[in-house]
Amino acid sequence: MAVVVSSPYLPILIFFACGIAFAALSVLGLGVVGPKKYNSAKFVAYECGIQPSPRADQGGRVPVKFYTVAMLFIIFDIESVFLFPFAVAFDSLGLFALVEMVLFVLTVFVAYVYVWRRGGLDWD
Amino acid sequence: MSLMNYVYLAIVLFAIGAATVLVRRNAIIVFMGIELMLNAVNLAFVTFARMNGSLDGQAVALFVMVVAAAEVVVGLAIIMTIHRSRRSASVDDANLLKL
Amino acid sequence: MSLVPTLSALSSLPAEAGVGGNPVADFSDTPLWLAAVKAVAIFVYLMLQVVLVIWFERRVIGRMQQRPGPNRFGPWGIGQTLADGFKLMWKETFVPKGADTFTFLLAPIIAGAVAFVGFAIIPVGGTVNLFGHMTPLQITDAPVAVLVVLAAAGVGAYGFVLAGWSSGSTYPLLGGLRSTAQVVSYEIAMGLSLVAVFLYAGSMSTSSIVAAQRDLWFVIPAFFSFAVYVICMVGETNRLPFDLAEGEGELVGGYHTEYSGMRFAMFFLGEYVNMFTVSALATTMFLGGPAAPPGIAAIGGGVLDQGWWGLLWFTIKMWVFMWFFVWLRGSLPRTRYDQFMRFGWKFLIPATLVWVLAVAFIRGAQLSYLGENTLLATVIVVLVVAVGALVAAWNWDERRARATESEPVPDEIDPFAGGFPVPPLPGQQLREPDGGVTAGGSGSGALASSASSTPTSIPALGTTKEAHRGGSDA
Amino acid sequence: MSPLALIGPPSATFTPSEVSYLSILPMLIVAGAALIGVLVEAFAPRAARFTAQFAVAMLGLLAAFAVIAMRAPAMIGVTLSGAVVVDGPALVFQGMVLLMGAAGLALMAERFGGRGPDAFTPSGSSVPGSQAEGLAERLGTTTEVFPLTMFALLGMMLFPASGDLLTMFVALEVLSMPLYVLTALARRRRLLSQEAALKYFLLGSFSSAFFLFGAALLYGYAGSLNLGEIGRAVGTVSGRGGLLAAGALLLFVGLLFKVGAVPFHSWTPDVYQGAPTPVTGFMAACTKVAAFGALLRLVYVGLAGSRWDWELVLWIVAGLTMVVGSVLSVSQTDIKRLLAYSSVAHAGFILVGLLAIDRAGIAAVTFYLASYGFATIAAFGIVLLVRARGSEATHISQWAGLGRRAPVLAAGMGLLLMGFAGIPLTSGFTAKFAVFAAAVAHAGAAGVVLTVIGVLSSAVTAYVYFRIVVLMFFSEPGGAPVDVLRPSAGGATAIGVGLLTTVVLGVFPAPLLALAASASQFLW
Repeated sequence: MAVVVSSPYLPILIFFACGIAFAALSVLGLGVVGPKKYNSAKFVAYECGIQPSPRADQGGRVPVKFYTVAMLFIIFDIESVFLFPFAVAFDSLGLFALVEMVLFVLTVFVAYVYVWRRGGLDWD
Repeated sequence: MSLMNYVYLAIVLFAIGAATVLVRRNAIIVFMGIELMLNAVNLAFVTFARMNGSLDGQAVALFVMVVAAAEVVVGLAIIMTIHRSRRSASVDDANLLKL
Repeated sequence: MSLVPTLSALSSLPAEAGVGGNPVADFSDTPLWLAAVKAVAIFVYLMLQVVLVIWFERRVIGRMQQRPGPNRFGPWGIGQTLADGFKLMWKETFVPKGADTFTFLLAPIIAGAVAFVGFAIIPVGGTVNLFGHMTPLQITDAPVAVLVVLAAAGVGAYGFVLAGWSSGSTYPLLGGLRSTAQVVSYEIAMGLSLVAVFLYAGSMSTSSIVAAQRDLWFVIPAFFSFAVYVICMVGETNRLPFDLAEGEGELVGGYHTEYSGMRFAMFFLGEYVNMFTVSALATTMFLGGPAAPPGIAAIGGGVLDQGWWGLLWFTIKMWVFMWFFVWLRGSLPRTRYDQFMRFGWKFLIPATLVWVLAVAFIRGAQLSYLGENTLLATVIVVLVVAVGALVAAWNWDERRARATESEPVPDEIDPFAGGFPVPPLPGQQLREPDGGVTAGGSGSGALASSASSTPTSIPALGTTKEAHRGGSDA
Repeated sequence: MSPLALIGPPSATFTPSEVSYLSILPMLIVAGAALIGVLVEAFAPRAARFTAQFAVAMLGLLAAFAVIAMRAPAMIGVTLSGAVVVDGPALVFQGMVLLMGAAGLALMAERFGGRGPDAFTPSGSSVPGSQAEGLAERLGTTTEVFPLTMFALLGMMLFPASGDLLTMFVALEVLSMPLYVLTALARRRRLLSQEAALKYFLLGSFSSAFFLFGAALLYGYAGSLNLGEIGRAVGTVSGRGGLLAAGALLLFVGLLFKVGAVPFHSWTPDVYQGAPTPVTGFMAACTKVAAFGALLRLVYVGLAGSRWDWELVLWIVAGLTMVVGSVLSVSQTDIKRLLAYSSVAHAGFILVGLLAIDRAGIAAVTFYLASYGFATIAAFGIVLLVRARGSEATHISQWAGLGRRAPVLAAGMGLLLMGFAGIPLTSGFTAKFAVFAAAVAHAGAAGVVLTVIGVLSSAVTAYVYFRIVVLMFFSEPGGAPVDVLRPSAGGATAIGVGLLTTVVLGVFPAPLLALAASASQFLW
């Protein structure tokens, strides 16, 4: 009998390999098919001629708002990491786990309210 | 293919992380080294959970991930304030407090 | 469909979908080579649909704007996408001077390849006989299948930020950061909205969720999650009205400004494949996946519901979502970035969290955590949730009303108050510009001084030039 | 065995762990106060924010201490299925952490007439001297300090009461992270403070990674995270001895770092000097109490059986800590740095007490921590009051002739320094005597050697302290004018309590010794 699929994640790998093969072939392989006419203007960054202000490659000045959003994302992502197993196993968990999860969500909500009031969520 | 090989891999990763922390100068790279060490410990926990047949190790791995995330938030905030007030995140420059 | 069965179905949802969350679809009779064949088949199925949807979108948008849309290449212009593809292939591709070459090339690969992964766990049809093996029309299923999709969406954000950062210039950098912040913010709401589905299905594996929806699609009990998910779907794939990253008016090309040829095509393709993946997940989670619509499923004892028929229903449902995407693009203007982020953070996330708690209590009532009489407990909890929602909506509306009517509309305005001539609202009188006549004052002052005495006449062109020169001398 | 079998269906009926709410009531009160503090910070109007925060924090701490003081015997017990063990030592340590936390909080709340806490900057993340900082200064009170301290105290209360290594690690992180942030919030010399926070953070998380790896190895060895089970498995499990020794040593790395023992003490002087002074006092006292509580529980419950593996290493560490702590404090010119090195030396003395693996050792360590904790908070409180041109006068030369200008303050500082030195009739002497007696009685030859090293190094520290006393009383005041601020009621009580304990525990130590001895029985 042929090898039965041992782990459920192997086909995902095969499917992902198809995707990567297709993407890599077109980006690297077909990328060289096009014509090659050198022209210095082409290689200048797209800035309508002016020098790009924050030199992005030397770590240009990035507004701090993106850092705050990244941190808030981490906090709420962690919250959903705990909500998923709770939701899946909800049938066998009793009222105790329900109350515990409500307290957990309320604690994170306190942090959320604090960030909201201190203006962490406002975009200028 | 005994499971101890995973533990040896975890030890090697832990050593690499510790070396990164001790050798590198940029605070963010040092911080990445610490994260690598925490992930190595995660691997060790999950391997021991598998060897003992209990699920405690995986619960601990979940907690370690949460703690690592909280550490990222606090750590990057401190490294950012240092970077903004000194224009450099290098750990060597932080030498005002001396023996 | 009378109300009573729905209500009773609502109060005793089948929880035997998959004991302990393990997948229902059995892959025991699926050798590895068959799994590979299925993978390639679904890959081709997806690629064909992408080519079709690009043409479909341009045609439909054209028709919506009273123009024919592409109709040159092939009947009704159906070959247009192939023509675009070949054109892009033969365009010159280069790496700009300031770019970091390795990441510059890696970003499109990530954007293109990771968009596919989400489709691997989607049940596309029922169990069929392929080359003598009874196997479900699904590449694979795992106890935590939906997490694979969320993880792939997370890694997809890397494609944007690496493209933006590695292009070496300002527009892509800001475009990349903006689109990543957008994708990241709406990913939380998407993750939380799926929690309600897991609560009802009791499992994360897609086949169990589809099995759990056999007699009631989750779009009814988890309607709010469905609404939030659809909004996040549009936000996640950077589609209009939320395509703020590559909005032409704002950031030129956004993160893929510096890309050309097949690399640009990869981002373009990644976006459309992502559209298919998120709508496939929506179909699986909320519309019963390959299950036939209730009416048709009842014909002939469900004969139209097994095997290959599932593929038809699944494709139809997915294309309903595609139509919705195109319809949105044809009709809605682009939102402002801060409005969009504020809506994501200040409404979607708290509302979804409250909704998850509400669903948890409703499910708790059904599983007799809140007392033996489950039907009564469910009704009470649903009523409490409904009243809470109404009060919140009323309070929010109240605050908005108070906010807008607070500034009274002045009945008389000075047209030059802001320095530029402002036309009066209907019913408003104009009055003498109180800026006074000052020679050689600030720019607006100079403009006012050159205006003739009657306030309402617009200064003649000649005098403006003279004022302009006057302004520049001051 | 395919991975699916391991996950398998969760047990049909999930049995929630039994929780005896009375045992964890103090921690719940402190956690509640911290959360309310966050809400107050978000919603209270700026004018009323300071008083509201101070009231919420103080009430929380005193209510928690009241519960412990009144209902201690009924709280004894293992709860949360082994995760939290509230027994004699845990209650005593929690009580000490609460009292010292209240004293530290009183010092942090010192306003010296300003609108917000004087020692803390209103906007921590702004660039020093920038326009944003000026704007925040004008806006006035930001009092995140109080909820941060309450969260740190929550971690410190859980640390000595944690029954398994996971709870201990979570408590270690909950206690450390607010301290990293607090260290970065000094109002004056902000570059030093930010740098101290960076060092404390990087080294702190580095050492907690070691702690975690040790926990992983012990889990591998004993098959369970519970300290009791590890203790039982120490003798029985054979074949994986290597894991036990390595795990134990790595665990000690994490905890010894927190305590500031020698090979891991490099952060202590920098952080104590850079951090705002009240935070330094709070850290020096409460963190040491919590860390020694956890170290005691780990040594006595978990690893007592395998003493031969790690005992020698701890002896060497204790000796080195005492020697390095005292010798390096001789050449210090900054008062906060000097107190930092003296705190390293004191950690060495406490380690000696800990190494007498016996109930007497626990009692001695408890007594020493009580006397040292209150005294060090009072010492840093006094350092807070001495000002030159607005900022703290920490250079030794600026303290010259202080006896003439502020006799009461100088006398208080003198008394505290004598307490640190261990002069008879002060709490330091009885503490050192108890610790050395326990070491000699129960730690055999090593105990005697350590006691000799201990006496010699405390002689060296005595010289350092007397030099300061001489400087304060018998030398001419230096050039720059030094003025002394009047502390508010809270600050004065905090310093008064420190002075009181130094005297009372020196003259009349019997009741606390008896309490420490009676409450030194660990529960499994």
